[in-house]
Amino acid sequence: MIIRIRQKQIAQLMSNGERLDGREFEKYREIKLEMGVIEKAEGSARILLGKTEVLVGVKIGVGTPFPDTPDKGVLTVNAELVPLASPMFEPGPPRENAIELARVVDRGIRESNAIDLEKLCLVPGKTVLVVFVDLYVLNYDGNLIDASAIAALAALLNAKMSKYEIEDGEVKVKPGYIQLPIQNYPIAVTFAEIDGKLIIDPSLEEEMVMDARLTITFEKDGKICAIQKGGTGQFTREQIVDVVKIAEGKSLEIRKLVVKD
Amino acid sequence: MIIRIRQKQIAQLMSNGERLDGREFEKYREIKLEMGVIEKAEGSARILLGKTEVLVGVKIGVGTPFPDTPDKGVLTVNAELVPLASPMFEPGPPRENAIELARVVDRGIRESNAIDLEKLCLVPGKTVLVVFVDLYVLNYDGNLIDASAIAALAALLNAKMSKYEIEDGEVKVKPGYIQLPIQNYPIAVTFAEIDGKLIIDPSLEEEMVMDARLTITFEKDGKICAIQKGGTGQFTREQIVDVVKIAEGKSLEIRKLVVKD
Amino acid sequence: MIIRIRQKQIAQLMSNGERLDGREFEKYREIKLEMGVIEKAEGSARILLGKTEVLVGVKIGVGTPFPDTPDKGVLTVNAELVPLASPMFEPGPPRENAIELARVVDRGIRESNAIDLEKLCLVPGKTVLVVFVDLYVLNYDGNLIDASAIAALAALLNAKMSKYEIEDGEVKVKPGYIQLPIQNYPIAVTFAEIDGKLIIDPSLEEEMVMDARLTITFEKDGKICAIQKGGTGQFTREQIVDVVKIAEGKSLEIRKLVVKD
Amino acid sequence: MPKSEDKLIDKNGLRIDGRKLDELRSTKIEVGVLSNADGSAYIEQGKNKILAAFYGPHEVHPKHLALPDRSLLKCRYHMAPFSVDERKSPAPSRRDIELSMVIRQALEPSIFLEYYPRTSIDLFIEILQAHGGTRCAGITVASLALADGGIPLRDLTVACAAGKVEGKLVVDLSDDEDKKGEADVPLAFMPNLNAITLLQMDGQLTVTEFEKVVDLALEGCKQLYKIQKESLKAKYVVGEGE
Amino acid sequence: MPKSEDKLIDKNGLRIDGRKLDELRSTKIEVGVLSNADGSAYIEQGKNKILAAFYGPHEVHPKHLALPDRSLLKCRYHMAPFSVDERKSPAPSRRDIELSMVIRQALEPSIFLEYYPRTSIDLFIEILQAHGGTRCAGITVASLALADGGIPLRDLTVACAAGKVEGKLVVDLSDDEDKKGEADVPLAFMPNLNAITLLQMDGQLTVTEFEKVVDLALEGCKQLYKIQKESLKAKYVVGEGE
Amino acid sequence: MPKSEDKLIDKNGLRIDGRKLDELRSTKIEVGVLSNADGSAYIEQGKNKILAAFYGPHEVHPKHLALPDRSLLKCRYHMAPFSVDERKSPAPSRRDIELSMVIRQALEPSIFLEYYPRTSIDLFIEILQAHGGTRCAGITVASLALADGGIPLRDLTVACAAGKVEGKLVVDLSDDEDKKGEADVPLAFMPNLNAITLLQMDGQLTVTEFEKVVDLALEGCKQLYKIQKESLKAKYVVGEGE
Repeated sequence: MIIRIRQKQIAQLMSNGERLDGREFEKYREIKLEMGVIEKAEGSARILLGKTEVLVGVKIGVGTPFPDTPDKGVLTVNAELVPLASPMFEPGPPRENAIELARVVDRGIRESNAIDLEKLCLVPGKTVLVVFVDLYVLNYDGNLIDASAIAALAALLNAKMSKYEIEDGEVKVKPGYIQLPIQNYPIAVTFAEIDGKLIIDPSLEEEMVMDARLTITFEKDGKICAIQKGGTGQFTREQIVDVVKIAEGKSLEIRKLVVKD
Repeated sequence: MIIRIRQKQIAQLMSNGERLDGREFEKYREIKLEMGVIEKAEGSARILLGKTEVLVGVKIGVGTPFPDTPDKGVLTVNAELVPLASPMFEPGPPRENAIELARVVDRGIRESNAIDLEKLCLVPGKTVLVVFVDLYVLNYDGNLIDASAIAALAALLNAKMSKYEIEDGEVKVKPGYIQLPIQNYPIAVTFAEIDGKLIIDPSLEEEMVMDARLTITFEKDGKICAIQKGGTGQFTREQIVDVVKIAEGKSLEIRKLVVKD
Repeated sequence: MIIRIRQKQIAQLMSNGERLDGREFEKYREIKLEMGVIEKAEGSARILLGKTEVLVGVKIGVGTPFPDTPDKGVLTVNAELVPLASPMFEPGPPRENAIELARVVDRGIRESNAIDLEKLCLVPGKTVLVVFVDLYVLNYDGNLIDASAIAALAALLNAKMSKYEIEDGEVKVKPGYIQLPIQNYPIAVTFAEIDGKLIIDPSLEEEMVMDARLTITFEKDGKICAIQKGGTGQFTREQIVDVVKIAEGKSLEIRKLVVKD
Repeated sequence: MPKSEDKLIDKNGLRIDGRKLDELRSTKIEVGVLSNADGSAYIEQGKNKILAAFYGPHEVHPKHLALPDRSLLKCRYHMAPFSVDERKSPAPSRRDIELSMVIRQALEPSIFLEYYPRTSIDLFIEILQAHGGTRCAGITVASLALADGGIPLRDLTVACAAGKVEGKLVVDLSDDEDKKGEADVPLAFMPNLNAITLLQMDGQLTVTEFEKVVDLALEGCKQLYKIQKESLKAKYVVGEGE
Repeated sequence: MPKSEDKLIDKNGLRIDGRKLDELRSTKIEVGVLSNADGSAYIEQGKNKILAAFYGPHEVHPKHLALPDRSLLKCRYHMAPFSVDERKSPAPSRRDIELSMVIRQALEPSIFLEYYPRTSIDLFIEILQAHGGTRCAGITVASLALADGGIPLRDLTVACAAGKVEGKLVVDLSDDEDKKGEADVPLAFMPNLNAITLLQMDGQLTVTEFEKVVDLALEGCKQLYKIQKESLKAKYVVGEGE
Repeated sequence: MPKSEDKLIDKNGLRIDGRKLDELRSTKIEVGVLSNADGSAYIEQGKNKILAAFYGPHEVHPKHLALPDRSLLKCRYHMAPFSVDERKSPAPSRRDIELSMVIRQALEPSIFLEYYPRTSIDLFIEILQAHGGTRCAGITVASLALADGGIPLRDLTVACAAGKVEGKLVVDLSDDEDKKGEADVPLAFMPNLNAITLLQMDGQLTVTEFEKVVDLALEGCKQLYKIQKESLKAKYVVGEGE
């Protein structure tokens, strides 16, 4: 019931072109990004997107490749919605929201070939490097996908890994570190649909009343590399085409915050 | 309460030698059997026993033998009572009914040596073929054991496997397929006891009111190779001896439906 | 409420220097210890500490070492509070009480170097012996830690293991048995604090009303090798110092029951 | 960029299963195939073989999940262990959990859930054989299972993927095309309401390509919608025209 | 067909543990061995060492499992990790779950569950050492635990296996005989009611052999029944005859 | 006995991170760092980085866990997968479960739980980076999170370890000292109440050494207590002295 009332208020505001927190429809909240915050991780980044706070750690280990990609390293993205981040989160194994979050971020990284996985192969079919990207949500105030995707890219760019060599069939660690080979920079841009109108970077209050969500991820050359519609609402073909165009421009702006030339 | 009333009706009918669906006490429902229905599986069969419907798929993979049978392949039978099959089934890991079903079907196949497991050994103690028999119940209308056992035998008879060879200690797949080596044809025959009387192939309504259940599995030479009493009722020695004799004859009839000479 | 009343009764008694079962504050219940009760286990012991009954079995298997101790065998202590032991225990994976019990007993054995783990290494970094110590609680009447620790030490002293050798990189079992190499004898001594007073070896009724628990484990040379405070109460520095001194003497007495010179 | 040497599209512009670029796989649907479920349907789309059925609306367990103003739609996408090349463990994978969620969200807008407050509708989609596009075929057949069971719907929901394979835009990708192709866009649609209720994408497409792919997928949906309606007619309108 | 070179039966017709074909293993039973449980008993049958105990009748958790007309019997067959040659993981195996079920079904007919509606009786069987025939010995000792706790019984339930080893029909198979023999038929029985409440079979037997094996098992049950009753007498009738 | 060739204490009596034997690691605390939680705090103690926050007092789920006379304190000690050298699986280990319990027991005596019967307080301690002594630092920061959220406390709880490294008694062991040293004694304390609420020990110490180690840990606690109070002041007493 409370949600219904809130929905009306927000829709009312939006019909006047306004949002609860005073933002324009196509404006992100302030993004604060800090890299290298966890020294024990090979790479790390902490993002504040408004009050949404996500910490991403990258760990690199030795493992076996998937049978169908014997000459490539392995990428594993995992999300934890730890319960201190929100009264809505509960301890325990990841549920569908955490799984969706991890998989959408994974898709952006994977489909844009952001990591040059072929460089992570040590012995084809036997031994490769495994890149664990752990999304750790510390405060939930809406739009976890964009915040996590940005922080994940930043953590990957921040990641240094040991030099590995194979000697007599055994993995040896050599002195020194090299950069994790990153060759693309996927950026996710998320919209919420409320009462037929589309706003970017929804806050938690906006997410609570939204009908549907649409995330478009762009790679550095302006191609779309992942899309995810969420929520139980619907879009028209025209809405989608519009959203894609706005998202394309936004992705350029955000990429500049993460990737310094 | 409703079950009590139903039990009285069914017992009443049975005292007149009748069953709810008009069958004689020792008569199976119609059996429809279709083989090779899942092209991706090495073997498959779908059975309709009245309205009870079970799909069985056989998959063959490479694995390690059990330590106490280093020169034999491995047989694994698994049953899933998927929730679309009945309002009584719930999602999640198999419970005792599914486990019993799998283990009774497994016992018939295993104790009759239906699969020549020694032919599935590639490197003794190291590498053998693993035969997965998955019982997939699609509609539950009673007597899952017999339906599953028949379909499992049919799926095994239907199964073709790749030719494997060991080269330099590695498993290689050769072109072509061969029949899975089947050397016996176990058939399970199940009775329900209601109000002291024994009926074959109980329907769901009969199972709901039965006191006990007895399944006897016969191998091709007429030997018993597995027995399972179910339910919280009881049998006398004489009832068991009688049931075994009837079941022996029935197993011959049913085996003809599955194994064509 | 009932616990409150019981607590008053017990505190009342204790203010007169008495306990429910008539024991002195620093007196253990009768200890009955039987070794070699499970012939299938490499070592075993059954203890009765008053009515508390614990069966400990030691199994020895072949496994891989931990990466940071490549030349040492592995010790694994596990506790099961099986539900026949108490109406408070439930089936299922170990909960925090069982985990604490196992870890406190483990710590005493591990920190005193009771097992000469270096003698359990077969191939450094690859193959070692694994010692499983399973604490199996059969009747719970208080002070599971001391009872389990005593029985675990007795079971280790009772343990005989096969002679293993490495031939061509494979583990071979030779004829004959040797003693598991035990080089220290940790003894745990537990106190309960009730209403500011400290009593040794609390019974279940005393545990139900105690404020806090303190376990000190001594190794054979009189050094402390493990401590665990339990319960939601508190201790002063002085109480702890006092308890440690009493426990030291008690550990000598109890050690004589287990280790025969 | 194609990930394999095998040609997925031949010099005549035909795909490995002989289809034209804008041609759907052969699709057969049967409605009302299971006797226990409250509604059920079965689809074969190419080599995909999928069964959908539901129970409900009925009481919710556990009760505290019940919604005061509408029915709770639950959905489980589940693959039989023998449905894929390598035997699949019966435990739900992370992919299974995500697909269960997006399928539920694709179907929810079509259902008058508000007619049945405090109840649940439990929908099960069983993939008996998988060969690419199972989430779309699962939505298509699940919508018919709901219709079969008399659940009031705003429209049927129909789903179809389109994508890019060896530089060509194609509709209704099969397993090989999905795995080796450049992009895959599954989409669910309610034709009468002009509403897209599922949209995902894997791979890489320019914005222009993406728009064309969406149109291909929508066209596929419209064709499948006809087959959906015929399958209902075949069950419910014996011996007469629409 | 024997599965090993080792002879399980020697030329004098004696079994590896020295028993005759129709001879039970040495069996000791003690009733009322645990102080917390509402009833308990302990059996050593050959090298099997098994403890059974129960709590109840008491309130059911969770409540919705309660039965309006009788007590709910729960049963857990559980093996200690050190009870077998290779350490057993404490998590219940599929075998454990099946045995828990058939043991429960074997005992239920003996209990006047209708005396205690809306309650549960929670029975636990702990296999401390296993050496063949633990499900039967578990039933035999569990029935005594129930009797020890004053649960009203129609009759004691007693269980014994018989089978075929190296061509001979034998009673009460030990571990080696079970593993290497040709057939094993565990059976539970209520002697005064002439009721068989557990019957399973592994292996191969002709119909004629099977009938003889059932009779051997029944005969074994009758002998164990005497030991059961003596164990109750030893606990409850101190210093006088029956 | 030292377990490694590396010297943990140099000839000048300084530890590998340059500290004196009785010197704490550099410690920074910030109170009130998360906007959603009802109270929160963050600590950096050496390389440890730990966040604590709680929700409550609120209704208990499931209800039957509620206590009639006080609030139920729940506590979860949890390590981020990237907090340690080898990636840690997110599933709770046995160590995590034990630490969650002893931390809860260390904090309970400080809280007026009796003010909030039938409710629960859910406390979460997230180890973002671990470098020795996380349980102590976790207690220190969790107590501040409770204070930040206005939970009435008898005293702040503060925790610090002391132990023995290469024959010397030292305070506040870092990761290397903990792993390679001879003994580690974590201790929690309420200074104003003179109450020790957590005490554990690993390693080997004579009784005399143990007493000295306890005193070192208590001294460490007293120093950290000052930092705790200053961190509260920094949040709540802007621009004035105590």
